[in-house]
Amino acid sequence: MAQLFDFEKPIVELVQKISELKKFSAEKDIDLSQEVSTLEKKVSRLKKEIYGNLEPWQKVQIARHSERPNFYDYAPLLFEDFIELKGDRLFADDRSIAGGIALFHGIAVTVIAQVKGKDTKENIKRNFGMPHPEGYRKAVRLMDQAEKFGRPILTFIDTPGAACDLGAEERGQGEAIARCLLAMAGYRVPVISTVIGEGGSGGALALGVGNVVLMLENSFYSVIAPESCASILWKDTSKAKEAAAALKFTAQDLLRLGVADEIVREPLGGAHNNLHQTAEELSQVISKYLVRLRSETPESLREKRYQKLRSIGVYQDKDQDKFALDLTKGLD
Amino acid sequence: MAQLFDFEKPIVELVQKISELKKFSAEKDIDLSQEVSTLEKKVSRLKKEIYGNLEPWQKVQIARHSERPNFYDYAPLLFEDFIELKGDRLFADDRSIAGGIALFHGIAVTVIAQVKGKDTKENIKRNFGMPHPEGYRKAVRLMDQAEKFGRPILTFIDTPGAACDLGAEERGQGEAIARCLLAMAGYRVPVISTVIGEGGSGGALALGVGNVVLMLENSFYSVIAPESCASILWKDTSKAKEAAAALKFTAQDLLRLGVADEIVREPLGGAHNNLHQTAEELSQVISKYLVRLRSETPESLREKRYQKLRSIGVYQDKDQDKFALDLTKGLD
Amino acid sequence: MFKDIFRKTKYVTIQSAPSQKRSPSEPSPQEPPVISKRELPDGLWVKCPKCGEVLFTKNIEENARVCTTCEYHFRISARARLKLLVDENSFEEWDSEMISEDPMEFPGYKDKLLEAQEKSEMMEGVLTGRAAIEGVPVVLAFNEANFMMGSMGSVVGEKIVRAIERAIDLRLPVVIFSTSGGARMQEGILSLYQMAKTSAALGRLADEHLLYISVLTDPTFGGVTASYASLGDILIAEPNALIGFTGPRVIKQTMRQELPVGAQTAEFNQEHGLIDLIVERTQMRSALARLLLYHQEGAQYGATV
Amino acid sequence: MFKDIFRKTKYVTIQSAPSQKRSPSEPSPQEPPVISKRELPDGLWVKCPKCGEVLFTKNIEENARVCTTCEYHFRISARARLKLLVDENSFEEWDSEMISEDPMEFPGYKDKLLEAQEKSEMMEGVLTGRAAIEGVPVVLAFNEANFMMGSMGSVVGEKIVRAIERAIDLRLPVVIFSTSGGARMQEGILSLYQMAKTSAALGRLADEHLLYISVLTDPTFGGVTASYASLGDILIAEPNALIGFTGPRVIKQTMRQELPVGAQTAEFNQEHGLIDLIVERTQMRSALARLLLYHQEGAQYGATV
Ligand SMILES: [Zn+2]
Ligand SMILES: [Zn+2]
Repeated sequence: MAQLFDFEKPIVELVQKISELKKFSAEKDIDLSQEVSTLEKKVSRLKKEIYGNLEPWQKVQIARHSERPNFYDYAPLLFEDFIELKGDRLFADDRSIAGGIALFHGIAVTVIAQVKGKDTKENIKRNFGMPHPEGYRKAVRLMDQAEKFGRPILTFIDTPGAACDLGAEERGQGEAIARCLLAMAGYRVPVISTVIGEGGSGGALALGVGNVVLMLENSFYSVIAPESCASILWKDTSKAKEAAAALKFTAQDLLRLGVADEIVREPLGGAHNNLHQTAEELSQVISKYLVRLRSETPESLREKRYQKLRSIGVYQDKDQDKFALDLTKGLD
Repeated sequence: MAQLFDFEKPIVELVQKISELKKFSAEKDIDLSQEVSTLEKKVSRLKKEIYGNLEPWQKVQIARHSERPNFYDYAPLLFEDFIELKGDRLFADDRSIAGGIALFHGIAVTVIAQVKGKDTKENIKRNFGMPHPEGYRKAVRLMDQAEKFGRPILTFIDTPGAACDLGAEERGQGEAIARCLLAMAGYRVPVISTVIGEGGSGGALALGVGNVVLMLENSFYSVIAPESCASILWKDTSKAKEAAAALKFTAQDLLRLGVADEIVREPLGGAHNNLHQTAEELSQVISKYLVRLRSETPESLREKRYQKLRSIGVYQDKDQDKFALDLTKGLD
Repeated sequence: MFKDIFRKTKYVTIQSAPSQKRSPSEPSPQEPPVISKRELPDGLWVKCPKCGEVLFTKNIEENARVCTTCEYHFRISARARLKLLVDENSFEEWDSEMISEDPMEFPGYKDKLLEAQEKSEMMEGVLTGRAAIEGVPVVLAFNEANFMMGSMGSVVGEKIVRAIERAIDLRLPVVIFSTSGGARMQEGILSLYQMAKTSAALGRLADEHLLYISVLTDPTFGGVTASYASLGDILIAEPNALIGFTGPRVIKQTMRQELPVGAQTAEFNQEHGLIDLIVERTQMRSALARLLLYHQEGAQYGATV
Repeated sequence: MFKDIFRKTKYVTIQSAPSQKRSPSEPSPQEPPVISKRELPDGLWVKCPKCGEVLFTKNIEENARVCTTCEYHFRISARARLKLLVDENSFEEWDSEMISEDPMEFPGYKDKLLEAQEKSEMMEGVLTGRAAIEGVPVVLAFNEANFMMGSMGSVVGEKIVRAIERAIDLRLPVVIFSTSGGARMQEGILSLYQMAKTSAALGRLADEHLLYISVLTDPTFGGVTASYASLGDILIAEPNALIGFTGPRVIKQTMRQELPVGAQTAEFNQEHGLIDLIVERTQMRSALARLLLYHQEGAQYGATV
């Protein structure tokens, strides 16, 4: 494993110990199998303890892991066929968003996915997974076709946020994201949005208006990057860990808050430890929801998606009865 | 008059003669009123003769006259109010196409117009009236709103052609024009397109898909600029005059060919000789057609516009009966 | 007669040329307004940050908080704007008693809310209701910059959605004046989804062929630019207003990119095709009245509702 | 099982990197094809203009007129393309007897038409009909470069519109292969309006939620780019095809602007977001078959037709 986090060190140290013990046992021809077995059980316990109780900041680290699978890793495992379609027909093809038509469990679907690079070169090509307006406009173009031809839409969210540079401002980043939100809210086809890594702010939300929102176990989905939050709250980006806790953005938080519908299990330690297993989990959970959604009518899909959005928010309304009066008055 | 054409010289010379005669008559105190009167009648005859029998190339010269009124000259005379709305919401505001909401004879309409500059500085700003893709995309954006809110659309055509530079190619000039054509063909509101000066090729046609196509008397509307045509036909751009005759692109030609519905009269010698008179003619003719079109149903407006386009074209079909068979066969 | 028509000609005063470029770094959307609502009434004098002129506070207040010398547009509260805009006694406020909870138990949020209520004299960061502008009935919403920089949490989102839904019931057009730093961090993902919620409601309004005019005022950024503020059939901005997705300071920090002078101004946005109209505050009432009027007819052609 | 699914994975061969830049000035759309249909069968050998390799004509013909060394795509006639694409004996040609008049009495047009008919062995510049591709029924149209550079006059426009209208009647998808210098000058304004006519017909096809795939081949310019060729739900281009609105020579003459190397290639267009897919000729049949198949389902959700 190329990238190792502090919280994983006890596990790695124990695994090393076992390895040394085995070597010693073999060299000296001493039977230590019982000790090894005890230690291996301990490793297993330790893994469950550590990975099962990750703090928000630790999940952020896993979600951002340099070897975390991206959309292109999952695509050949999730789909029987995938034909990538490019471009917004206006300005450019944005490589931080991939889109196209795929065959998923025998069903033709439209797929839209944010894609981070795996190395510096690829990250430059994909702008570190931060889409420009042309990326969101490509997404809307392809999703509009899904609506036209009655194809379900699967989106995969994995971005630190929308691009924040002069070009993005010049070409209307705000407008591009807003149009994505408006468009997704209106579709009469099933829409399933899955956060597979980072879900960074408005740039992530732009693909997040699903009938169903799924989250990989170690993904997060936040109104603001923890570093930026720490910078605003405590004028100290190094307090990102505290901010991560305050923001309540883990998959588990979002399930509790009613924003996420289900958490997709990852292998212990994260998706990068077993791509195939993660892909299979993803495939099964998405398929389950797709079957459910396909049994609904187009109007019901739109209406329920609206009602889901409509219900998000927590507030006190001291004056709930007043509007009935207002409206009557307004209608005269 | 700043710009004088060769074919106008006999008139100007005669007018000068009369002026000299009058001066001479006054200085010498000799009565030459009868001679002056005769000459003035002759001027009048000459004007009708010359301006009434302009060759295609002469009309091109008038249509391109540096003082020919542009859309911004007509706007305050045609409309009680005009609120210009800018931008394609994607990339830029193209100043070679103006658009907005106007009040025309008390009716709210959407207006889209190509605008050439009156001097070099303005021409640079307006790219000599040659729109980029963002201009056509602005037009579609504003016309889509006309459709949404049930407003009639008035377009005014005045362009040497669409912009032909690297930027136009990069941003999809072809796509932008094609979308304009597709959009205009589908609207269920009245669409009246008026050629007020040059109607240059696809860049002009993009705004020309009206239920009614009107042309100012000295405007032209052509598949290709006469200079380019001459260059292809005879490898000699100086033969533009001959090309102009071959292309049959005057208002009178287009009326005969069934593309134009009516010719709007200009003052003798061209619109630049009397802006107010031209505006009043325009106002009356457009209003006449608008009243007619507003009495039709939305579906009929769309259907008739389609049938109008559908009927344009001249060909021989030796095999007209064959399709009935084909179709039957196809349906089994 | 033809001539009579000409006399009626009125044009919107459009400041289309970006003649007065403004440095993107000062003032930025994260900073407090140049002169806050609380400061202005207390001082007798105020210095215009654009032309430098020292002005009578009273005179500016009387001139819609626009500099009497250079037409610099000072920030203005939601209620003051409302007063400039609507017919007398025509405003009926909606949902005035809605207040925020602290669903994330976010550090310091409760105190911030109390502070904001005191500073803005409002219960939350948006004022909604119905009114008439020169006789034309309309549903209105105004962000309040003095309430946590106009940020959008659950209450702001919900109030805007309710206003839009009522506009659909009443078959009225909607005008929203935005001024906001973006989504409200303290309500986490709930704030983020208010962007989707308000956009979805505007989609329903559009399906009903009802007009939505979005007026962007200084400053409009982040999650508000990326939702309801950008979705108007017509987008109007006030002169010199800073409008964008990412604030200039964040762009500088993140991308090490210094924005050119004049970037993110209303004029910059218009040049880049993102704004229909720039309208001075003193002309806003007239411009809106005309646009609303010209949309009253409608629905005669086109897809019938 | 999950594993089984993987084996079926097939990807379209997409040549997305513009690795082989082509000079925009040579060959240009106004020029005759590098090797015309008539030249190729006569010569025993041909030199590839891209890699310089001298090749057996027969081998190229057998390889879909694609260079066996560097995959350079030579131009190909409408009928040869048809043969590569559709299921055997499935093609039914439409309107094959339509021919052009000379409505403008344009100098030399009648001779040009006769010449073109002889050169292309077609009555006019487009071949239309219905067929099946890997069993999926489809309406097809192919421009013919050897007929006056695939230019669009009344017949080309009318035949394409008829094909689209019949597709609507038959509820079939449409695939059009474009190659054209643009609108046909010799029929004046009638040619120009074929752009509007074909676009309008495609609007009706779209209203019916029927798929339209546009395949752009070398060269596609002018009035064809600015009408039906750009209006596909899916735009496919062949590698290295030159595609644009204005030809490079005209841009150079008019604007005194020399286009950069590689401008207006399929790859350039894809980078600028204008093309969905670049598909090699030998993969075209399979790519179209899959796309057509995946659109057969449809209409289960979304606006029902
Ligand atoms: Zn001032
Ligand atoms: Zn070769």
